[in-house]
Amino acid sequence: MIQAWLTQLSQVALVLGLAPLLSGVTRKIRARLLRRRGPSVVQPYRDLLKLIRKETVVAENASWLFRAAPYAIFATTWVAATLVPTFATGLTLSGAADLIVIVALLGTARFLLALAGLDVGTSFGGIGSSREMMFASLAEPAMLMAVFTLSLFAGSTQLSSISTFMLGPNAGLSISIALALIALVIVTIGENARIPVDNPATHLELTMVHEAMILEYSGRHLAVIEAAASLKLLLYLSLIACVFVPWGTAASGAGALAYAIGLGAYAAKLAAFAFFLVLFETAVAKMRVFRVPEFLGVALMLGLLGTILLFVSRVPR
Amino acid sequence: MSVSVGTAALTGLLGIPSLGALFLVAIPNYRVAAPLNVTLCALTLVSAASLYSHRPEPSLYLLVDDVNTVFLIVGALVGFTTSVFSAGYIAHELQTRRLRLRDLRFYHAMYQLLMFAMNLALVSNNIGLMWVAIELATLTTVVMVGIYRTSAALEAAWKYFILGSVGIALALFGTILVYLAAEERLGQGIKAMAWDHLAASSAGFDPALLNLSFVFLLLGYGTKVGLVPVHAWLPDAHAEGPTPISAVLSGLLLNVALFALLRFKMIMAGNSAVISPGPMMVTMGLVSLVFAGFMIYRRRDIKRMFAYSSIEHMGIITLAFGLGGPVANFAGLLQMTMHSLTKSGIFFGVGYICQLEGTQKIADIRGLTHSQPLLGWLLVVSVIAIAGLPPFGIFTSEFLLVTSTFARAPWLAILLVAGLMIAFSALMVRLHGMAFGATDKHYSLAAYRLAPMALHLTLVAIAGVYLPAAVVAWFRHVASLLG
Amino acid sequence: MSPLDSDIAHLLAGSMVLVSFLLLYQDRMFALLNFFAIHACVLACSVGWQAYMQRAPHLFITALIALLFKGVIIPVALHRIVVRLGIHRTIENVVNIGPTMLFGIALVGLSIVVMLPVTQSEGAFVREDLAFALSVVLLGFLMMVTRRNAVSQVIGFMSLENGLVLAASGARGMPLVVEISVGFSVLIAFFVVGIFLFRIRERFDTVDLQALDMSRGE
Amino acid sequence: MSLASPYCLSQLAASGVGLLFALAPIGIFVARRPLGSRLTYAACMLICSGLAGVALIALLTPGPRIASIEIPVGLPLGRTLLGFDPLSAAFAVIINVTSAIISGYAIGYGAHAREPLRIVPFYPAFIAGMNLVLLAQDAFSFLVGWEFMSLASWALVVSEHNSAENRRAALVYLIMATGGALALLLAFGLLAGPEGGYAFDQIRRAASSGVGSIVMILALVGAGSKAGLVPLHAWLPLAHPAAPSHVSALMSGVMTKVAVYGFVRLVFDLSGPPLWWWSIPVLLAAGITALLGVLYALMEHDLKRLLAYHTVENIGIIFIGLGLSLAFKAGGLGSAAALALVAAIFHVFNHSLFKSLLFLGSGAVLNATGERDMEHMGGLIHRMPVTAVAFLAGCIAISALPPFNGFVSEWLTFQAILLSPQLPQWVPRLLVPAIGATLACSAALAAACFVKAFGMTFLGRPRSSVATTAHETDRWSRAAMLVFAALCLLAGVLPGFVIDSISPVTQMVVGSRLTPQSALPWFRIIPINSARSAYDGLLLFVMILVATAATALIVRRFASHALRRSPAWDCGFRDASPATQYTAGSFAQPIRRVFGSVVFRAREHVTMPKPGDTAVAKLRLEFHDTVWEALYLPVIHVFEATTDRLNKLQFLTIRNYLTLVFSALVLLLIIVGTLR
Repeated sequence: MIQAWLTQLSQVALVLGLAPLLSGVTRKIRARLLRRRGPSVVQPYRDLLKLIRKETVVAENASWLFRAAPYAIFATTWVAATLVPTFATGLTLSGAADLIVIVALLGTARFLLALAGLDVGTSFGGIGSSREMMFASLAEPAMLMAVFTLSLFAGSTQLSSISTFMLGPNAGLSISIALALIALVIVTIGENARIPVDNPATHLELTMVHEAMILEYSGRHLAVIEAAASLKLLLYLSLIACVFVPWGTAASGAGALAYAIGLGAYAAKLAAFAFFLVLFETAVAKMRVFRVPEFLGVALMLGLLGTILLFVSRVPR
Repeated sequence: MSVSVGTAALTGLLGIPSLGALFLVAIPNYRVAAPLNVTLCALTLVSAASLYSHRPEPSLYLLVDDVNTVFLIVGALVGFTTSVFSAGYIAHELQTRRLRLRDLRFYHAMYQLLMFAMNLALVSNNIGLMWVAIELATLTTVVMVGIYRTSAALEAAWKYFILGSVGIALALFGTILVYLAAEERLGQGIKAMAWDHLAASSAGFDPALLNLSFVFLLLGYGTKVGLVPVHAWLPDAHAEGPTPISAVLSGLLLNVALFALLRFKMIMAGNSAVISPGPMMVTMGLVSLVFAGFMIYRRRDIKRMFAYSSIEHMGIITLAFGLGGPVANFAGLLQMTMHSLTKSGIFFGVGYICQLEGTQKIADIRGLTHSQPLLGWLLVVSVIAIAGLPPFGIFTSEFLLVTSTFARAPWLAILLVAGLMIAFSALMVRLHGMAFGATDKHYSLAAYRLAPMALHLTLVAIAGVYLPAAVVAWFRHVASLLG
Repeated sequence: MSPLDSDIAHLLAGSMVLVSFLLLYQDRMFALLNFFAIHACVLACSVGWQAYMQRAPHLFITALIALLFKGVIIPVALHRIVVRLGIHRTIENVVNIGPTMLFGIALVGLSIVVMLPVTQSEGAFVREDLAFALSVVLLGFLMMVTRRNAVSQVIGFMSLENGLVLAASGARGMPLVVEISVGFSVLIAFFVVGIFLFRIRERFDTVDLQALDMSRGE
Repeated sequence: MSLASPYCLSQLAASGVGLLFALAPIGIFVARRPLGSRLTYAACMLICSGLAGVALIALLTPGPRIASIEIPVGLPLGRTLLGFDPLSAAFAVIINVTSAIISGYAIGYGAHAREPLRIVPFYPAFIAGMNLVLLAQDAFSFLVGWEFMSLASWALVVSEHNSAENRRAALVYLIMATGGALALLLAFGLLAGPEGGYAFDQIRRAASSGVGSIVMILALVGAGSKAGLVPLHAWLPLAHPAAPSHVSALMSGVMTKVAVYGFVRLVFDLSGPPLWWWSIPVLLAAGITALLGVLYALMEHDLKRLLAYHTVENIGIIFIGLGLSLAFKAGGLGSAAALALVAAIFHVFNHSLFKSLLFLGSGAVLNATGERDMEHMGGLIHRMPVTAVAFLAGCIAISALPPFNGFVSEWLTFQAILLSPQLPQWVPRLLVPAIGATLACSAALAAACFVKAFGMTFLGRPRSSVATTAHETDRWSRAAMLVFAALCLLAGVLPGFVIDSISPVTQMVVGSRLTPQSALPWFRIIPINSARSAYDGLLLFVMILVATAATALIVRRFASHALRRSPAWDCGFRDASPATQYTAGSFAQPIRRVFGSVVFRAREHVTMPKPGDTAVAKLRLEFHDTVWEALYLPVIHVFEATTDRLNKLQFLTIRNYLTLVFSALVLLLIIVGTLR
């Protein structure tokens, strides 16, 4: 019992600790691919600390919502990230929520973020919120359709169950799963403000989305929001890892060795995904805003196609 | 005892209005004449009501049975309340000089004469006598419609007169044919025109003659009922005459003509070889309903609009009776009673509206619920009642009619519902314009003058919620008689 | 009754149909009035014959009314009205004479067809008589429909009503025939007086009903 | 006889409804004084609370269910039966709880009415009508209640009759409501059969699925039009906003639920065992409704109309659940049917809570600013803090975001959708995932829509002078909104109790129920089995709270406490006027570009003056209500054309009329001659 809770707590801490590192790693890889030296991989930690120590400037007409939102966004994202199996499945709290809940929790965070973007009443905040919600209106269903495919495939919406099923003998190769994977990847790119959709590194560009929303934030609020953003990226990569490459993940209560293996495997998967993600990012160019819906629409269509193909190809259980 | 009371009541029913007419024609002062008119109507109502429990012996000329008592009591009631309304109404007409004192003398006499004619038509056992009575009723209303002597009123009266005369002629031909059919069986003479004998022995009549007769009777009396396509006199007569007469026309005269039709339908029902009159009545009823619905929508004159609504309802009632069977007949009877009360109530309201606003044009009437709230809301509620929404009696009857029709003839029910829908929408479009909207006018109208309208509405509402068991039993019995 | 009796009744009824046809194509006012007088006289004869045949003296009253009122008074009154209104030249026909006549013949055919199934227990008498009466009614109606002028419409209506009286008198032993014929006379009087009143009050320049219709209420 | 006996409960409920009816005429006399109207609303609140209590007892008491009482009024040829069975009791709880709170709001809000006489008497009548529909155990009283509900709400819609727009709304509403009621009338006619068995138990006994199919279609039309299913929704976005806000809340939050009840009653309960294809029209209509409803809402800048369109969307979600349940029931999958039905009724409950809350909030805003147009609002969070909090809770709940209640019912619906591979027929099996996709889309769009609604109304800077001078609403209103917000959260974190309360309904209607949920650890809900799916709202809520608290504590512990207020930075564009903010229109623009160009044929026409020209640049938006134009306008045109043509018959000459009579005569003679 206590051990289970400890494992759970370690997961809670792990995602929190690892998230900035993941950002650091992606930036580093990106820099290298662009033949720059790039900052150290721990630079995000330094940034966060720096921001936290800075004076916070809040717009005069900002309401309580503006100040409370970062914490709520961070907390929801954190909870969602905690619920995704990383190195082990079947953790204590994982029964509290399934994949749909995780998608919805991210939705809550996005909702609050969009509101925060509107709170000060600037044109940039509005642009960001408006476009974010437009992207989400396609990305979220796309993700849900991918979730549907997986759930129907595995007969469950619980991530642990899906992961276990994927490891098991019943999971074969299926075109639906491939479609779901592609859809999920596209959603990951779209939702985390990665390159063809958004550029996390720019300001003052009319096409920016995420950065526009948090333009008014500074100091500790900004730190919390940045942390939440990196947690979100971690969450998505963990999700893909847990479902599509479940190998090495420890079963619940499997013992310290298994956990250690799981941890190692998890780290390796993350690193690999980060590499591929950045590779893709460096290879493509930023899209115009109104091309993005088409991009995300593809994900939605693929997700739906995956689900329907599943209905056609599989005997219902 | 009961029989002699019944005879007295019957005598009163016919004697009071006929003698009253003679008196009234002699009284020049309308301040005396109007109350007298009310009193006479009240006495007639008492006579009619006492017929409910006391029936006189049937004779070859007169007959009081369960069927016509319904019509008699409803008619006498509406006649009474209308006379109350009329007393207030004509005073205003006199003030505005639309009518002169001499006209009023004539008007009151004619009013009583009309009551007499209608009562006579209802209690007559002789189909010839009935015909004469209905002709008399037509003629009296013709002159009443023309009483304003405006060109429009004269035109309406003229139209009514010509179409009515043709209708009367057709009905007479039908009556002669019925006599001919009966004469072989019942022998020559008065017996072959007595309705109770006809109904009892119609099984042996020549079906071909009966068929032919019903065509003429349907068109002839149908003209009086206002069935499409022989309805043309009705809207104009309602619109151009004095409003009390519109109320009496809609609430009474149409019923009387329908009653005549029903009497003949009952004769037909006794003979199995005839073409069933049902489909003919159903078709005409349906056509009237749908057509009137469309016409309501285009009306610009408030009284004409409600006249078309009367056509619509007569269509529904004819359809119900044409359909037959205990439920549909019950629904038809209920609808007829409720329509009489509601529509005459509406005309009371319309009368005041036209007097207050000084116009009959719908477009010029707006915001009534603001300018005269009581009158406005009474109108709204009445129109809701006439449109067949609960908690009013017409909803009950339409509920019964539609549900029973759908189980028997689904397509018919769908057409019926479509017709109801059209009429409803049209009425509501016009009602909205009149009852609501911004206006800064305020009218004063003593509340007691709206009492007849409120009374009718209350009765209809009560009937919609709770119909006493005695009435239900009575109506069921009548419905079973109607076949 | 003898076959001759019914043959005469038959002949009279048939001649009423014939006169109805003659009425139908008259296009002059005075001729129309004259033919109507003839129509009424034939009716009077027919009713009188029925009265004699059925031994029903009250029918003589009806015959008398037909003769005096419709055969004399009304035509004379209408004659004066026509003169006063100045419409004694021609009658406007709405439909051409030819089709009207054809239609009239079709109507007579229709009346015979609908009367055919009537049982013949009483002999041909009632049935044929009724068919003729119905024809007269329908032809009168047709006249009302095809004529525009109020005076000719009145005549149409009266010929229609003559058909009714013919039928009523043919129905043996029918009560109230006299009352009915009186009632109709009242109606017709109304009719004529109505036309006259409109003229006198000068509310309408013409008794042409089409013009009268112009003042409708909406 | 105990107080909880079904018979006694039915009597209590019937007398409650009677009291409400009696309150209506009383309202006429007392409405003139503010105290009178307050007391009337208070009485409504009390009676509704009582009714809710009675219904809850009726719902949760095991034992013989239907104990109708017969009352001596009503249909002359039938019997009037009133009483609760689990289905009606469940809906009665929902509508009376909501109505009670709304009445509480009205105690304060109703005092602002300009013409209380046009509102106060109809308000109790409206609630009474809805309750009568639920209590009715026979067709006649059902329809009387139904029409009464329409009529009373129509009167309330037309209460502000001076605006032509409202009059039109009321008219369209009344006509469509009556059309729907006539469809139901036909349905009952078919069910009652030629013998006229109007009582529900008679109908159930005589049920044959031969007529069931037509009844289902008629119910879909009749109840669907009342509920607002596309394309029969046209009246809804007109009428709901036109009424005073507490009435809008009743109409959107409560009345549409009565319509759902009508559908469930007719299709699930009365028309016998379903056929497999019944679910298809329901699901199709529901999917289209969900998607179109939210898209319409997104295009709308009128706050109340936005909410009304959102009701359309939610009705779509509810009907998705109902359609699924129908499909499962027809396929013999009892527990899946129960799950889908639970999802639907749960959503009914949820929607009645948050939609009422949102309408009440919009009422508070309307009262404070006199504006319904969001383009004139902004920054109200500062001046109306309590309203803002409650409204925000409503927004989160309606956007189906955890931990609020809207999410739970949507989650349950998704779970039901995921069971669809078990269906025996191909068509629904392929249709259901597509419906799932529309549901997902509409949920995401709803979130966008409510970001817009809340953001434009409460956040940002005031866009008009009225928004700067707005004031917080009165105590009663605030309390009512907070109660709603609390209930939304409560139903979201403790869904097990709600599900268990719905179980008697599923037991009655689809013959199966979910396993008891409320006894599970941590109040978790596990609709099928724990390996498949589970949701723990309470735990999640606690986790979020703990995580938020932890973050806040950590930041507070380590971070700099320095905080400075300064003008907004906005990338350096200082002191811009509030007009430079994003507006509701600009917020929706991306979504309009993506979806609207197809669905609404939306086009933007930009007139840009040449450089140097000082003329104003203009943006004109072309926008089509496709459903109205494709379905309603043609009907109206045909109607107009027909009346035009027929109207000539009013102006014929007498001779023409005679010709009509003559032709009728000849025609009938020919018929008689040929028929023999």
